[in-house]
Amino acid sequence: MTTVATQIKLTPEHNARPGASVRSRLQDALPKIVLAPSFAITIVFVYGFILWTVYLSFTNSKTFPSYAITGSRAYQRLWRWTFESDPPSSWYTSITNMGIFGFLYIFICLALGLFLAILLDQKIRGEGVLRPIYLYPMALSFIVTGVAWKWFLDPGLGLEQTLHQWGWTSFHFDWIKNKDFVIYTVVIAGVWQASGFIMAMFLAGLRGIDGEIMKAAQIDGATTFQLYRRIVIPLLRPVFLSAFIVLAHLAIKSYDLVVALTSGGPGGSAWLPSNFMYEYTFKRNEMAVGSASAVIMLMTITAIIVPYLYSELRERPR
Amino acid sequence: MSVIATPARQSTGGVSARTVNRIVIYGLLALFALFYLMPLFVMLVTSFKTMDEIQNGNMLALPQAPTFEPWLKAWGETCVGLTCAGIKGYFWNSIKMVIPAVLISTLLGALNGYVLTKWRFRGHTLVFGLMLFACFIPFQSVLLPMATILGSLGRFGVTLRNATGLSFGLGNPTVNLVFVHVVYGLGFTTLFFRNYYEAFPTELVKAAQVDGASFFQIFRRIMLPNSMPIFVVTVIYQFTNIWNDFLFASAYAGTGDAMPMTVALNNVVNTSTGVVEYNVNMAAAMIAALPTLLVYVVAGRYFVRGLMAGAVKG
Amino acid sequence: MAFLEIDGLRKRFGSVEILKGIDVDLEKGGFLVLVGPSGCGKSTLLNTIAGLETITEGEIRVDGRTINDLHPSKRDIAMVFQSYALYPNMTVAGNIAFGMEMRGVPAQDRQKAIDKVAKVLQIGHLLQRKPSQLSGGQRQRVAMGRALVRDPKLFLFDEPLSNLDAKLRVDMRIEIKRLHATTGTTIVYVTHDQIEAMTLATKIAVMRDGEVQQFGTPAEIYNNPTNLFVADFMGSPAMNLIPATIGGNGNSLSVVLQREAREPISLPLADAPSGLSAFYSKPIIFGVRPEALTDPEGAERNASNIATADCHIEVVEPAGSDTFAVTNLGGKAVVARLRADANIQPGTSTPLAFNLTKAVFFDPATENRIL
Amino acid sequence: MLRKLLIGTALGSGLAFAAHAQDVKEVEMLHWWTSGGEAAALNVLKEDLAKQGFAWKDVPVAGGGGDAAMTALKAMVAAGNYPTASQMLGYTVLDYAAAGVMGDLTETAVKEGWDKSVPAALQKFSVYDGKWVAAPVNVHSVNWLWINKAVMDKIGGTEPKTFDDFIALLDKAKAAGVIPLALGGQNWQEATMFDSVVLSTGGPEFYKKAFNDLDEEQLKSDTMKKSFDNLAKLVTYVDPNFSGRDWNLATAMVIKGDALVQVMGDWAKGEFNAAKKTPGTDFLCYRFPGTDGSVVYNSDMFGMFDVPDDRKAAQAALATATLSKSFQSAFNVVKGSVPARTDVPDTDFDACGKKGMADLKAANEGGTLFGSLAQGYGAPPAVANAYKDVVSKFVHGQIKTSDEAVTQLVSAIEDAK
Repeated sequence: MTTVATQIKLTPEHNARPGASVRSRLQDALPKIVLAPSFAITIVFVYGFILWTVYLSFTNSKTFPSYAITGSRAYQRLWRWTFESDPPSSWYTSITNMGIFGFLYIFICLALGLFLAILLDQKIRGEGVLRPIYLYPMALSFIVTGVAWKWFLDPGLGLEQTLHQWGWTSFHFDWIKNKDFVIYTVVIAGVWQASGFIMAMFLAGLRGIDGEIMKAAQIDGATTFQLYRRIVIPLLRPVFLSAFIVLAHLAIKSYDLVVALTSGGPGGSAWLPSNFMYEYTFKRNEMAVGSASAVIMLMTITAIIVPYLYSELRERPR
Repeated sequence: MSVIATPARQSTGGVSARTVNRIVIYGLLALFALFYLMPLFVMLVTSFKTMDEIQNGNMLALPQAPTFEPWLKAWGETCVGLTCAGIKGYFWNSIKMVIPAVLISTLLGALNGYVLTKWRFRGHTLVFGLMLFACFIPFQSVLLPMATILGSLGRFGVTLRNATGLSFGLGNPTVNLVFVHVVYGLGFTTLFFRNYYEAFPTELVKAAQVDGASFFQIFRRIMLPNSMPIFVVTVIYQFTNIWNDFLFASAYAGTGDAMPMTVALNNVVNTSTGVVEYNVNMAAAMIAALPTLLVYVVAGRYFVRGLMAGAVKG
Repeated sequence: MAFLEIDGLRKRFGSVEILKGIDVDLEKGGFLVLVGPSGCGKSTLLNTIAGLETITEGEIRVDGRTINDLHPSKRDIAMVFQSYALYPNMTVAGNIAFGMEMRGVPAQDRQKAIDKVAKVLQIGHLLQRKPSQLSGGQRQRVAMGRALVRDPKLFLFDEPLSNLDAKLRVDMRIEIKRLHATTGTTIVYVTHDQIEAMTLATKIAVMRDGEVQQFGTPAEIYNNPTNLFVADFMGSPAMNLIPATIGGNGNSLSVVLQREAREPISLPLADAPSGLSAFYSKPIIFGVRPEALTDPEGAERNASNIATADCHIEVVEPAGSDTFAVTNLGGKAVVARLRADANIQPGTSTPLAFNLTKAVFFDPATENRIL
Repeated sequence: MLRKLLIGTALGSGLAFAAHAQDVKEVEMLHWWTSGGEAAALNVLKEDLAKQGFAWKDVPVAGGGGDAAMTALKAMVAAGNYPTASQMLGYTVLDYAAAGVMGDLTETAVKEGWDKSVPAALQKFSVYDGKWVAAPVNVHSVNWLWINKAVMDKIGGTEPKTFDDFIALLDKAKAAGVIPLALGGQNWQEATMFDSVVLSTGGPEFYKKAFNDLDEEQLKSDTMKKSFDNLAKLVTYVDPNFSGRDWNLATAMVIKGDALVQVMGDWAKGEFNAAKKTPGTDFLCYRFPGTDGSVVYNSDMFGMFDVPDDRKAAQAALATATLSKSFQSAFNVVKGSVPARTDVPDTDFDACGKKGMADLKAANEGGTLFGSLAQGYGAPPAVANAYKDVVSKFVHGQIKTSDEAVTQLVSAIEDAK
């Protein structure tokens, strides 16, 4: 042991030097220094830009940003459009679609993801084959798969026509052509894309549950259904919340989904707020309105996400 | 965890409930597999058909006379803008942009997660909350201000080059894209690593401190080598997102020599006025998606494992 | 001057005070055990000594040098963690050598040091394994090896045995004691297990709620607990703490213990602590350890003050080396420790000897010892 | 911000100029002509320039009929990296010119005599504040019918001269079990067809007042209501799956003989050409009934940006080449459109092309050349898109009556102005 000791004592750190305090102070600040660039980037490129957007929404920016504040006309227009339901204004369509799409997309993805994960967790042979099959849609850009879905859902080209050729002539499925149902086809394609990923999250959650809890519940006489409903699903709560965050973020950013699949739908009936925002900012050269819609989107997200973040981050004090 | 199906009752019937159960389960799984595979199937069969067959035949039918022509054309002949050399050249553009962007954003996410869990300071939850919320910003609304800033950086790069002979990549479209993807990928990478490191034993960090390891030594020698699962998850997530990004790529790197794969693919697939070659489009789409598909298939096994290891914990 | 000195140490998280002015010291080669229930601040105290947590107020000195603001690696300490904190990505040898590597010790010298430690701890055959391939006991040894190889001024142990099974725990306890004896190092050791504390320590600090309740040698702590908490916490089976009143006449006091459906027992006190007279006919807590409450034959011969009383035995627990008998006094179950061969039946009455020399008294209001 | 950008750019370019005194022999070109035929057409220009020693830096961004490209352009301009030129449409050119980011081609224009050869209607968009800022590449005309000749012969139809003729023809097709009208149910296609309907229903004067001058009286007039009613009538001849269909699929229906006619701009001819069909024998091109003598146009322009001085020579060369007669002829033969100058010989053009050129010339001289509202040549994008919204909602039934449609049209246009 003595040999070791001498070597250690030889190291220079033990000699107190005048510069040491500065250096040690630097050491203490190091974690913050490391985090600082990321944080600064976020502040500038996210929150700075949000402020910029808020500012623009109070100007009368058209094709290009203009910086003279002209009041809340953009918001007044959006507010008026919010209540124009017959015929529906594009904004009314966008926000009602967001409600329908957001709810169904998140709900079905969660339900289907959980269902598939439970099925896959039953000691399935070929899980290694099935899992990537469920997962791969997430890997593809919707620029690509949108075309395939569009064909498949088109009554004249896809499923309906195929079934007619096979002899089931009474089959009728023309949602993608119907202004009242087109948003549901967006849900179908969206669910196809994301549910596999959610499945993977749930599968991971299921695999993380202590097997002894399950055994105990079985000994207590729980049926498989009860086992999942009473024991497993409550234990998956954190996964539900993570999946919700992922899905909410995907739902809000679903832009190419609508464009590639429906080109906006009959009479613009498939629009989501992100389409509205893009259309007004870039296509219609009404940047102020586009910015105002972005601000309203962000405010809605804030109202939904912030309470969640607050509760999640508060739960683990140290 | 794995549930043992409720033991079959010792019924007198020949087929046990368990067998019926298994059949139902496998049936459902197969049915959903079909649902997920269907678009891929449509794309695949279409890519092997001739245009005549596509226009006159059934979308779901197998090709009558399979042809590789569309694939060859997509790879080496189809026109992207005025250059008709297929999409093969754009692979490299995407790769040299995606790999640095993924690595940098992942590494920064890991460092952030490390600081936010193991070197906590007053207000760390607020910092994390702000970074996480950043995931939700709609990209369309950052397009223009970001362009303005990238433009200023580019001009600064020119000044720098004139003064020093080096522009440090400022103004280079690939560098710009890497920067943008790092900026808007940080929220998610930080979230993934923070949740993972939250469950990472703090005693290891303490032990390393006592052993005299510095902040970075602990990160490099202790944290990183034990972060493989979450590394896989983050890399897959970032890789697919960045590879598939079109908005930023088209806005900041549309020029021919830096144009990433998605923009090239979009130029092949989306024509304004002109003839649409669906078979070539589908083949091009499949080729463009190969790297992401490969990443999923190769790393897919570790994906669930990685998610398990902490990414999904609240 | 002591080797390790902790003066007026305070630690606050926001408005919460975790450590409320700790004063402890330890001579060179000493073995200080910090013991207390979970949440008492003992691990925090250890961490502040290690430099893993900052302190709000006060001073820590090792060998005369103030180390308050030094980085952990510069305090010349080594630490063994509860979970062992072995780096999962490194081999055993890598784990042991990591600290030296960080200091830039040449590879050959590192190897020598590893070999030496491996020999001491008999883990030579494990050196190339990863921690996941080791058993709990082996991990424990490796963790100690990692600490030993540094040959530090101060060893810190954070509940190192709590993850081991009972048998292994005893073995390792002996191992640690032997190590301490042979190397003569100074050790600070955190545990919630009072047996570890008693067997290992040269000094014990019993902590509760961020305060040191009592600081002293194991014997002092055991025999002269300063308050109810220490009395209750230290010793197994725990000290009997029986609600009682002080009775007696004139100059001789006695302890009166109520019994269910029986006459109270009155034990005359020969040399009662002077403070006790103030509690005449008032309630007190009467503390007597099980070994001081025994069968008259087994009672300590040279004890000056033994009182005997008939007690109704409710339960008998033969434990092999001893037999424990449970009776009810003052509304509480009271354990007596009898010889292994004591002939005693539950449900009968038997005389028990109270060794009042070893008895202690507490003020129920302040919970402090009455002296 | 733009001003700041400009100063920044000027600074940057000044420095660049100091560093490289020599001209940059390169044009950077943003466009969305990415499909085979279009790219081939544009390649002619690239080669013309190559002969003069100018390199071509291609910036193709396809999608949404130029939407993606315009987004990219906006980002490039915001960043201060102007391309040499960008494909642009109508009012967008003027927007950018107003923002002060366009270059000045007047010198070239004077030398080449563009003032005389380019129709005045086009000059409205290529000249800003007396300065040439864009070079028009072609003129598309949207009031065309594209008819499958075999089907036409089968049902014994003849060229419809009035709207009622057209309805009668469609009825014949319906009776014969053919889809009468091939339509892609995307808002721009519907609105493009409605441009023709309005011109046919109200006549040239009405179209101009309503869709170019945005005269509210005309917009809410009974003629406009009648136009909507006519549109509604047309929509009854459409197959049920039309919604969301791409325009080229609708064209394919006519080519294959599944449908009789498509109302579409002359870019549809490119599809017929690609399918190896000849005008006159395989397909017929007629003006939309009741619009003969008028041309509702849109035009692709190359907007020229205010590039650094060392790139101006290349820009001038690009502009000259773009409006050269040889390129105008070669390009437009392939593209299906007609040249943007009226003095190009029509020898290489097919029958439809020849007719288109003659019509353009006549309309230019007769004052019946009108910008298409649907294609962004009638009014700024905000108005044009509001218009497309209303038409599309009317076609798809969100707006139920022509009265309501007119009210909506007026308020939407008012809102967007």
